[in-house]
Amino acid sequence: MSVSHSHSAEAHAHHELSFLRKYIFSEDHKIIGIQFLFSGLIFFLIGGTLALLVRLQVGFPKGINLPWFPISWGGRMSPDFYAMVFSMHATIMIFFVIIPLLTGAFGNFTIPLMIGARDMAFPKLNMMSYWFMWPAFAVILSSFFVEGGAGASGWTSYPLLASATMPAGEGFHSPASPHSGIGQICWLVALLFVGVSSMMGSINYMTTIINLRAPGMTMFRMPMTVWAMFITAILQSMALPVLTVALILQLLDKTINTTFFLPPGGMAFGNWHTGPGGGQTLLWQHLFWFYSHPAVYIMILPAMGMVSDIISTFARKHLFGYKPMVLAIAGIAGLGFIVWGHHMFQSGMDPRLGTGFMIATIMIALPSAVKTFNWLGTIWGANIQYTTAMLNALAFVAMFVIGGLSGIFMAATPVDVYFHDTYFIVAHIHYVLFMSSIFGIFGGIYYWFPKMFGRLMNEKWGKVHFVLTFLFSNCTFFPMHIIGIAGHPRRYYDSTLYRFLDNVQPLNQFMTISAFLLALAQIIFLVNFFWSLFRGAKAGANPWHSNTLEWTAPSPPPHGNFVQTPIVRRGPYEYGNPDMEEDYLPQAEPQPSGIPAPAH
Amino acid sequence: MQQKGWGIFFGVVLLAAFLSIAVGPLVGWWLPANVSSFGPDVDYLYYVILGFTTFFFLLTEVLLVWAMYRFAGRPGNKSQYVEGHHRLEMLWTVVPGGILLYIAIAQISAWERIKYQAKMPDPDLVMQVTARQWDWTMRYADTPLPENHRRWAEIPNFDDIYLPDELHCWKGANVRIYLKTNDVLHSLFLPQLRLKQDALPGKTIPVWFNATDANTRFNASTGNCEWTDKNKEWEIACAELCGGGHYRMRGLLYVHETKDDYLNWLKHAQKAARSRQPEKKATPVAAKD
Amino acid sequence: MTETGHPTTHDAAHDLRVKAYFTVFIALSIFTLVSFIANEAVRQGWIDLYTSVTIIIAVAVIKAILVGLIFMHLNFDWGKVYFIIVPIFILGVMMMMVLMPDTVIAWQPSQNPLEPPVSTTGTR
Amino acid sequence: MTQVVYERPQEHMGMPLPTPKVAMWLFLVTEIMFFTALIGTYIVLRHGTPAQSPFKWPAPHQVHLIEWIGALNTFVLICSSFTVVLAHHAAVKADMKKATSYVAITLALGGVFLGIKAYEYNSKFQHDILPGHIGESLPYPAKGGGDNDLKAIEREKHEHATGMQYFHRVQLQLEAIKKSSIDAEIQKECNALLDAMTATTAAEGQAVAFHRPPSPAEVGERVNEILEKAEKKGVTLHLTPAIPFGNLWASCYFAMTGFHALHVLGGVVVFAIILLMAVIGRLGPQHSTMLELVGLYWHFVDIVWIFLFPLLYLV
Ligand code: HEA
Ligand code: HEA
Ligand code: CUA
Ligand SMILES: [Cu+2]
Repeated sequence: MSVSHSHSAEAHAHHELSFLRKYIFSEDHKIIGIQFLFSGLIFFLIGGTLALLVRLQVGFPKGINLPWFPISWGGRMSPDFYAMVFSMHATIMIFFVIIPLLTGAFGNFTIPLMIGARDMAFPKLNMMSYWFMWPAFAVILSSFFVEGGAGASGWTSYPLLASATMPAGEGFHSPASPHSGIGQICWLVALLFVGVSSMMGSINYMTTIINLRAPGMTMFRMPMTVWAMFITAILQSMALPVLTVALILQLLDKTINTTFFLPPGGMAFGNWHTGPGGGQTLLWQHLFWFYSHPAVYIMILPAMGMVSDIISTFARKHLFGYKPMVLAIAGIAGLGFIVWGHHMFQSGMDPRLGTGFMIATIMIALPSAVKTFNWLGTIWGANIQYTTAMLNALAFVAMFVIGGLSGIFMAATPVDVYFHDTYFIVAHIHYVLFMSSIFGIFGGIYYWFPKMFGRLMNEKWGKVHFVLTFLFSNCTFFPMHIIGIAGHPRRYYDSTLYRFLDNVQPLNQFMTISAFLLALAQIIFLVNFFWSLFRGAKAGANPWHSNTLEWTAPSPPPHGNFVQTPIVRRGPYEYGNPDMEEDYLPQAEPQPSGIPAPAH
Repeated sequence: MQQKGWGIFFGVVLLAAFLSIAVGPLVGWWLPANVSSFGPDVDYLYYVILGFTTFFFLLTEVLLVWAMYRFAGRPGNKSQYVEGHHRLEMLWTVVPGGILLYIAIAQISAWERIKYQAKMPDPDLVMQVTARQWDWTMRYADTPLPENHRRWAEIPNFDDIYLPDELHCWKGANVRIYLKTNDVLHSLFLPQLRLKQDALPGKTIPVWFNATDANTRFNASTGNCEWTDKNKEWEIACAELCGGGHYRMRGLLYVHETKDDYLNWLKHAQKAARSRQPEKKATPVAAKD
Repeated sequence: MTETGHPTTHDAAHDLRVKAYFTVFIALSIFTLVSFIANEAVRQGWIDLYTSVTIIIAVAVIKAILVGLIFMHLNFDWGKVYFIIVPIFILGVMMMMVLMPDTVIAWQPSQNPLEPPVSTTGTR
Repeated sequence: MTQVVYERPQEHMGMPLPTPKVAMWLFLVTEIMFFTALIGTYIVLRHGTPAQSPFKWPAPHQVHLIEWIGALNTFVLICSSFTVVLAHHAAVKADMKKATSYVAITLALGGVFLGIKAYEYNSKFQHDILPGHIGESLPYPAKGGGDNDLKAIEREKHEHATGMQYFHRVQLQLEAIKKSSIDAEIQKECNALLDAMTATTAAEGQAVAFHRPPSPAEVGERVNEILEKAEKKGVTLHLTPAIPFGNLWASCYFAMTGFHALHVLGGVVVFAIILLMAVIGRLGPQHSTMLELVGLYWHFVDIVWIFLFPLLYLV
């Protein structure tokens, strides 16, 4: 305890905190992370249930009537309701599940532990960033019950569908879509709160990583998870303000009659005119995608980082090409800022811009390729231990390749002319978001659960869950490529109107059935999660024989994390050193005598 | 050995996925027939990308599955101790980099051909398509190619013909559409023509196509256009969310065999339109070629 | 590794700094006047619009740089924070540049009610 | 290969900057992006409008924007930037009294800025130059013949309702003016306009046969004339002018200056808190970093204004 270092000062002796301060309004990054985790999982259920409604409608647009199925159901939801359901499905999944889980839960939990800090740089700010989610939770949930229902303009909320409303004073009944009145305002407000929350989080993460690393933890000794979180935070801090502006402008358009996104002369809906205009409809798309394309990398980079750590740990092998991996993340982030136009190839944007955006977009596959091959390099010649966490991480790699490769089709402008807004894109979305990010999240949960709660999750049921999820998610989403190739447009309430889609309708039914089985499989996860929370086998400090710093702290770590500030002596991936008996060498372990330190 | 089973499991699922797309063309789960002059470009590029992606799909997934099988852990075993490999790193940066660059550059000319306004061919037939919630309104001039068509797109003539959801043209004609919308965003999607373009409020966007196959014949006795082939009922869809009726903005594409057939239909349509508006004194129409 | 803390405290250096602050303040005031005059000059027809716009924008940039360098201590801290500032400027400038052509030279506006009724341009 | 092993760890791993300062700069990054997006929006919208008069972006005088007031405000902010940097300087020298007084001056200057802003806003409200109010895309009566007639008809159809919104707004305002008492001549003109307008709504049964109702465009023209006259006489009239792109202008103006003013307000609140700390004697030299951070923020707000002023008032 004689470290002369200022940050290790254990001067603040912690007196007992009340339950409220300890678990609810906690400033402890671990508790906040866990709060984010629970919120995210709850919203995953809500978003997933909405997805099932989507599938129900798309698979059986005329009601269910199957010879082999006991229940027949003639009910139909209304097209407007359908639009609301998929819009809220995507909004919830992206802004209330993936982002809180990846950056909120794992970012909070892992960053200070992995760099050997006692806590975040600004614990109060950290707490606020969680509590700023709550107005968002409340608003987005209550928006289902407001007049007209929740927003229904897709998660992209393009004007004018989203922003056309009656002039102020005449109520918010939009002639464009019944849900783009108050529901849309709720959507905007909720996203504003999420944005502010993420912004606070990202500033906190960056500061923590820049300034609070434990002694010896140089930038290039940080685990990939921390690198990924760091670069994600940079992305967020640079991209989010733009979304904030866009949201505010749309909010102003809808409430005080500004005309940022309304075209000149206003627009005519039947007999009814919007007010004056003069703005640019495309401007919203530019501002939105300027955020939302980097956002899709915000939604995958942390998962990539986590997966790198998990794979290296369970392959019992040094991560292949650590520096290239870091550079690849940085490259993805950098390129990610100049490709937003690929969502707008067919939007009426100047086609010459399309050419530029296309080249940038296709080149972004390069850093992704580096990552993919390095993961393969990591398991090559490894000694793989198939824990559930590892399986999920490997599934991430396998599925990310599929999702990424389908991105190339859409990045190619002429091919995107055909594929834009078809189910091919829905397939892409779910391969990169559900089957990459969510598998990464599952992997992370299985991996850090013992550190979070001091108990292990049940491996057997974990594997059952994994097998079923892997199987049924492929059954659910892979055929989307096929119906996309056949031209099935997305956001379609009923595709049976179209002759050219006749022969893919059976696939739609197949996907719906798989989606329900997929949902059932998630119940296993839930049960396992809560059962293990209370009944799981007790985990020691380092159940996986992992190298990174968090495993030197007790499980679960106390407030302040480390009994003694760790001193970092090497990189995080010293597995399988042939000179040693053990196949791992934690970052903070003193150099064993007789083992030569790596070169330099 | 149970550990090895995981590699096999991954392999089976991935193989099934691969096969499902491979059998797609055999059972009709594939691109719809292509009848556009630039369609072959699009399809060709699609196949180029499909080729490269299939290759990389197989490469990465086979390596993954094989590694999962081969390097499944055994107690007491140890992994190889390598931190990286500079040459390999270069290899898998440069090779995909080159391929990607090729893919990117290969796209440019087709994209220019399809969308660049300066490269659009001079039209033989001009019409204006206006989207609204939730149908398409096609406006035809009394002649396929009105003088100063750019201006005609802005200023309608009295004797223009308005038709909901029916797009007529003839085989081989360079069709120029001036796309507009009255309300929200819509997107004109013609799957068989490999054409898609959003309609922007406040803007007029030119799009063009040239159909290489016909599907309809005008029957003067009934006054209807009849499909020449039951399987060639080509449809127009809307591909940009535009509210509750987005899914039912269905239109039909009528490609006439010859220009004369088209003109016959046009004359008929004109007459029908005029008889629908008796209050308007028929302006003399000369269907000049 | 030097320890952190606020800028080094030498009295002489300080007075120099106050002088610098004051100079910058005067410069900023003068620049404001310059841009105001440049604007007025167009109205009087002394210089054309583009010259004045150039002057005004240039003056604004110079002012911002002065404030950043001297008031925000970037001349001291630049080496420590440039990695935060440089990317954001690249990004910001790039964003505006990419946005510009799209909305400015995109498709001709249709029946733009705001264009003068008599102007009818022929085919493109 | 990539792992560097130090047996003796380094002391401090982070940047040679205090943590709060790093955080402040990162916060400023988000702020820079925020205003970049706003200014970018403005530039794009503005350049997306036609360049020929009379349908170009409104000139400052059309929207009652007075350049020298903006310049004055710029000067006020520059002064406050100067004082805040002096406050920090004094705090570093541990001269808390001086620091406090500089903070007080800064606070006052911030207040002046907001006051001037409020005065400006007030004049916009008085002239009804508000988003969604101004008559801008008014259907124009056909000039010339032939195709232009057709074009006018099409345009008229397209914007009739928009124009009518403006029409009704003006009608209500004129009725209010009728009830009030202002300069007789102007009142007369207003009444004449109102009469002309209401003749349309009187419609059936009355002898309005030779009374063609003015189109919204004509109403707009006459309103502008009346306003001009009133301006000369120094009469404030609550009438919505017709300005091409006025709504877009008002949208941008209020969004940009509004968010800037909010930032100023935030700074003012912080200065007030600092002052309060000084009053109760809790401000000491240990707060010099804090003062520097507040200064950073304040200078940033100043820089934003340095750009907003020319963009909105001059260029
Ligand atoms: C986590 C989220 C995520 C990720 C990582 C990505 C990654 C990529 N995306 Fe995706 N994308 C989305 C989420 C994501 N996307 C979402 C949500 C949408 C829909 C939004 C909406 O409209 O609702 C979308 C839409 C979308 C579009 C718009 C389509 C349209 O609307 O018309 C495009 C077009 O270019 C695109 C491209 C790409 C590309 C090129 C990548 C690349 O980064 C992928 C790179 C990876 C690989 C290529 C695989 C690994 C590499 C190799 C094995 C090497 C060898 C490969 C080759 C040589 C080809 N995406
Ligand atoms: C992280 C992002 C994410 C995730 C995880 C998912 C998950 C799922 N998505 Fe989603 N989706 C999007 C993001 C995501 N989606 C986006 C961005 C869009 C575009 C929207 C737009 O166009 O604007 C979209 C659109 C979209 C569509 C297209 C709608 C259309 O265009 O018409 C479909 C259709 O099948 C779909 C289905 C599903 C399904 C079946 C799941 C399943 O994987 C969900 C499985 C999970 C669960 C089911 C939760 C577990 C539930 C329980 C344990 C409780 C059990 C409950 C019951 C049995 C009732 N999604
Ligand atoms: Cu029209 Cu979708
Ligand atoms: Cu994208």
